[in-house]
Amino acid sequence: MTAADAFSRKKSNTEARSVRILTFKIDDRDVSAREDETILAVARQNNIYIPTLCHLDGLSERGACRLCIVEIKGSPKLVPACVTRGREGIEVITNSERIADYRRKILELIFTERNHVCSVCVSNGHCELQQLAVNLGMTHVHYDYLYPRLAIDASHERFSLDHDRCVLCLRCVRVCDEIEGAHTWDVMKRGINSRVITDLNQPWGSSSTCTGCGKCVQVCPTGALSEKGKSVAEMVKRRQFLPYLQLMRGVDRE
Amino acid sequence: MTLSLEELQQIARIEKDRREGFQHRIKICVAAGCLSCQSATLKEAMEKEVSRRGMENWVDVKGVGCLGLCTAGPLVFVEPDGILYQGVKVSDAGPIIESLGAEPIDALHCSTDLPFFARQHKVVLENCGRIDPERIEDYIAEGGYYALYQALRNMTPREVIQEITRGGLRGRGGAGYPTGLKWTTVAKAVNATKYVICNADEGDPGAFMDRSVLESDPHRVLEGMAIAAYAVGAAQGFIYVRAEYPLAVKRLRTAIAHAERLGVLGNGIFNTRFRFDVRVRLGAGAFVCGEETALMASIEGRLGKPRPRPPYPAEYGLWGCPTLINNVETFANVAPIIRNGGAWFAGIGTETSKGTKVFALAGRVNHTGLIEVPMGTMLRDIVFEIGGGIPRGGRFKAVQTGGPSGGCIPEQYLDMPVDYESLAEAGSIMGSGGMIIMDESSCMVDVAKFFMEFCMSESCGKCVPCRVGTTQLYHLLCKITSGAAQPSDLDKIEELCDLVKNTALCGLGQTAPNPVMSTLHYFRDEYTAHIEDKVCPAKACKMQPAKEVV
Amino acid sequence: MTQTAADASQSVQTNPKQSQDRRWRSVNRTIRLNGNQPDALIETLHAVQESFGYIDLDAMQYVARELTVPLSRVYAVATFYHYFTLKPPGDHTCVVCMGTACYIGGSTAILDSIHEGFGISPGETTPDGKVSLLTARCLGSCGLAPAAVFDGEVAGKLDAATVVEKIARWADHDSES
Amino acid sequence: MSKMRIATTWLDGCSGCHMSLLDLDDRLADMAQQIEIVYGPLVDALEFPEAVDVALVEGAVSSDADVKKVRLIRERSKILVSFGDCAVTSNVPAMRNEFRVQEVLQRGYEENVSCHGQIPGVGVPALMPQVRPVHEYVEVDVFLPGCPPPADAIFFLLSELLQGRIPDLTGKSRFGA
Repeated sequence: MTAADAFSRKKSNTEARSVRILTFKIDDRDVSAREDETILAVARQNNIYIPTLCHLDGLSERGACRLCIVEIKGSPKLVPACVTRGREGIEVITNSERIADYRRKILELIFTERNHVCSVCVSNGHCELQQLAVNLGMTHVHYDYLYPRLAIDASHERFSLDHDRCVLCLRCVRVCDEIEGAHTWDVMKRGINSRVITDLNQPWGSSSTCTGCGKCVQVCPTGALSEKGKSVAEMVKRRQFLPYLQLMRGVDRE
Repeated sequence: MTLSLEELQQIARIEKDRREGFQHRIKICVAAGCLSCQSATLKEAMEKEVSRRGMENWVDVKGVGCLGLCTAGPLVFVEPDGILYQGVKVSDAGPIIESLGAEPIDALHCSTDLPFFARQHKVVLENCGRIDPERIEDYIAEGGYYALYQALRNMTPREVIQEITRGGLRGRGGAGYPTGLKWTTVAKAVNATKYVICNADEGDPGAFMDRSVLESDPHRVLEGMAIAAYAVGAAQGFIYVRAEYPLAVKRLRTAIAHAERLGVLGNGIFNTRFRFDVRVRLGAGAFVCGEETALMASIEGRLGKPRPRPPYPAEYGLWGCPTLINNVETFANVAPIIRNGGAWFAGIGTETSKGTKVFALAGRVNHTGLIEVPMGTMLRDIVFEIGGGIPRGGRFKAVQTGGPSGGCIPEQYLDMPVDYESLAEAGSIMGSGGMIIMDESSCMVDVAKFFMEFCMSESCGKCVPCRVGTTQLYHLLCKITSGAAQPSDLDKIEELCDLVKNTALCGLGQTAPNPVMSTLHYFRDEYTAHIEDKVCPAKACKMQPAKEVV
Repeated sequence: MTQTAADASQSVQTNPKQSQDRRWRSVNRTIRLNGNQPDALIETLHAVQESFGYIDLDAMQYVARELTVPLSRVYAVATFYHYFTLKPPGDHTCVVCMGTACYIGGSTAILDSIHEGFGISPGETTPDGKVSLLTARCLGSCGLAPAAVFDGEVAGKLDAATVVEKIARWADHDSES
Repeated sequence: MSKMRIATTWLDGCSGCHMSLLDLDDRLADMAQQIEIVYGPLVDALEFPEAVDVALVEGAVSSDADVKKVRLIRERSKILVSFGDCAVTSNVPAMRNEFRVQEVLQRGYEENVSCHGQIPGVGVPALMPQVRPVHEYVEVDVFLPGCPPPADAIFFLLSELLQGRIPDLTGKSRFGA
């Protein structure tokens, strides 16, 4: 649960249970929203596209990939739509030239960080990162690639982990902690050296806490986590379980 | 047990009488700077000399906190004669004792008329170098804990905040947020449990004022925290201090134990219903934990990674409770403001920046050490008067303020008053108060690279712009300093600076490009010299142009 | 969990909780004082490092169990914070300050000459396990730049030759004894 | 109207992009009225000619010969197209970048051969330390990603160029394809 969620929940518990309805503008369109809804959620309800990567419906927000940044008229600061709530009367701009430019560059940075070789990736054609490049009109990367030397962990009998494709969105960490409750995943070190790990940075197959549920694989946006024995064409991520579990979390919230 | 005003005054009186009982008092600096020049051994030798002569009853030898002029350590101060000795060796202990009451030893004498001492105005450091940091009585004798008594017994929490607001105190940790406003927000938050946190995770390389205050006058910080806790309605405080400062940690723990024993911390302080406990939490070597939300995560035992704000800590902080976070120097200003009044404090400094500021002078300057000057003091005065100018006839080039979030200020700004606004205008920030002076031997690209390496390895790795952006910037700067860069790389640097500044998640990331941007702004020719002519004007970089394929 | 400090892993086998080893007792004291709360993770890791000089996998496992913190979180925290080390240190440690003042005062040259003389870079220990080289962000001894810590003692106004000589004394002295 | 002079070339890549070009089939024949292929693996020309209108560069820059070649192409061409993933991203050839050149050669020419392993040294271009995309060496005017780029995208590219426009390839192709 994000701090923002917890805070608004606490507020609504202590204050009167009435949720205010706000009206504001997104890209010149009038929208109405509950005060506890994020700009991203409202935009999606109104079919306004805001790119995201670390966000996934049903998991807590991190506000970390920065692809969903939007402008609020009159403020020089850009805000991440996934964790920012609407306010009465504001004008949100989701697609200015400035934002499009920043998003493309952020995406380029992600591509330089690891060795994303789409052509030989198990998720080729089903990858959110690959699709983002198309959506954001990123035809090439003008920063130097970093070419880190990374390993593959194929020790698990059903799944494998390829750090070269990992974008550190930490969806795996969150789904494992928040939904499966195993907290097998976490991220070690920091900065550019950050890596997702299982247990005490040991081979996934030897993890004592992994339940083998595979949720991490299904939420992974790229080919970093994949199912073994599946061809590229078959490697479609199935997230049908998330809305259901999200509903349970909603019940929990009431 | 609770303490009454009479008892507090009595402790002060006894301590003062004890001091009066000595004809001579020898104060030896035992803060980290002088300790690394063997001042602990010196203190032992001095004590031995005194007892050998049987003078224990009229000569008092005590270890005190930082005397400021670290470059000349170990420092010894003799009272009541007011003589300061510098560079004192163990073998000097005897002669100094001999000279008591007679002529001072010329060879060791350090004039306190030097601008280094005369130009300072001490508020935060008023007790540093005067009291024994390990004796609470010494602090009380200097009026310690009287402000807490005042606040608890004669003021409402609201009045306390009003006084702070009237003083115009602004956060000394970097951004300069008005302290009164911060306190008001936390005070207004409705919650049974609230916390007060002292941010002592002084991570800026080149800043050591917080360490000095904690090592030299820890009770001042505790008192400030207790007053803050009373003002905002908190009962529990944490001091988050770097594990790299073992001496500060030790003295803080001692101070807390003494304060608890005396009853100025704990239950029913000064016979009121107010209670306040303080715990020390150790940092573990992560600069990003200076950021409020990361710091709280770290106190909770988790990874010190910032989270998006809002909600701000004042509403949703430690364990979800409203939390007040101020830095060491900010808390150190609280007791004097309560004691002397906000109007007194507001009388020091400039229109928008009130009070004094402690700076750590270091780098290519004659007098390195800790200084405290009124806000608005001219930069030139700090560097050339107090700092004594550039050693070996060198030429001033720039002063770096604000650490990895700050910038380099060139010569043309020397006549600028040092306050929050002027520094920001010059492309830097006040930061926590590190001032590194650089002369012609420093390469500005290399300095920018140094800070970028710092930001890169201190990046928590959560958001993409900071995690990858700082790495890319560092690589580009390496290319420049090794002579392998092309002109287009400079465009990439500027573009990345803009990107990271505007899209990173937390303050660390957003300010990481500052050292690059400011050096690029003022010293662009140095960058182009590296790129186009493949030379480092300061001769600091080892240029090895890449082998060209022809 | 192979070649960790032999005595430490031995005491794990005899269950650190009941261990009479004063190092484990100190760790257990920290855990107890904090009521086995998960938020004492960093404090506890500090206690482990202070007792054993480093944090090995067995210790992490024990801490995770005692504080009911997931294993991966313990590893994450132990590697996020640079103060913690997972490798046993050498008999002697030299910490070179890389703060701004020391950097412009020439600490890079000091590191270079240590590398030249002893073949170790920051974070490494000589093959004989005698000397570990570390760097610090800032010792706060900027007035004495460049500074370094030799086995816990800060020394300032250093130059490359002095540092190399000090380290050489460690290396030689111990080989004779 | 004179025909558009097109050159195609193939650096470190698999020729897949050229295959995709051939997949234009009869559209290629239709276009023959307007274009002339003056250089490339598909035609018989020894030296890269002067005054080329459009150069399609397939493959990443991997050896010193590639560097020379791509610079010459840039010099002699009005529009340079990074043609396919290897040229745009360095793609599969760059997978060797995680290793040192010597390691790669040993693996390829000694360890993985059944007999008489030998690293070729004479008469072959020297490998650059890292494989890099084309735009890191020369300015690129159009990027056409894809492994390979689909024939339709190539057709669109050429049609637009024939119309004197720099094409907007958004949505026409993607990395990996």
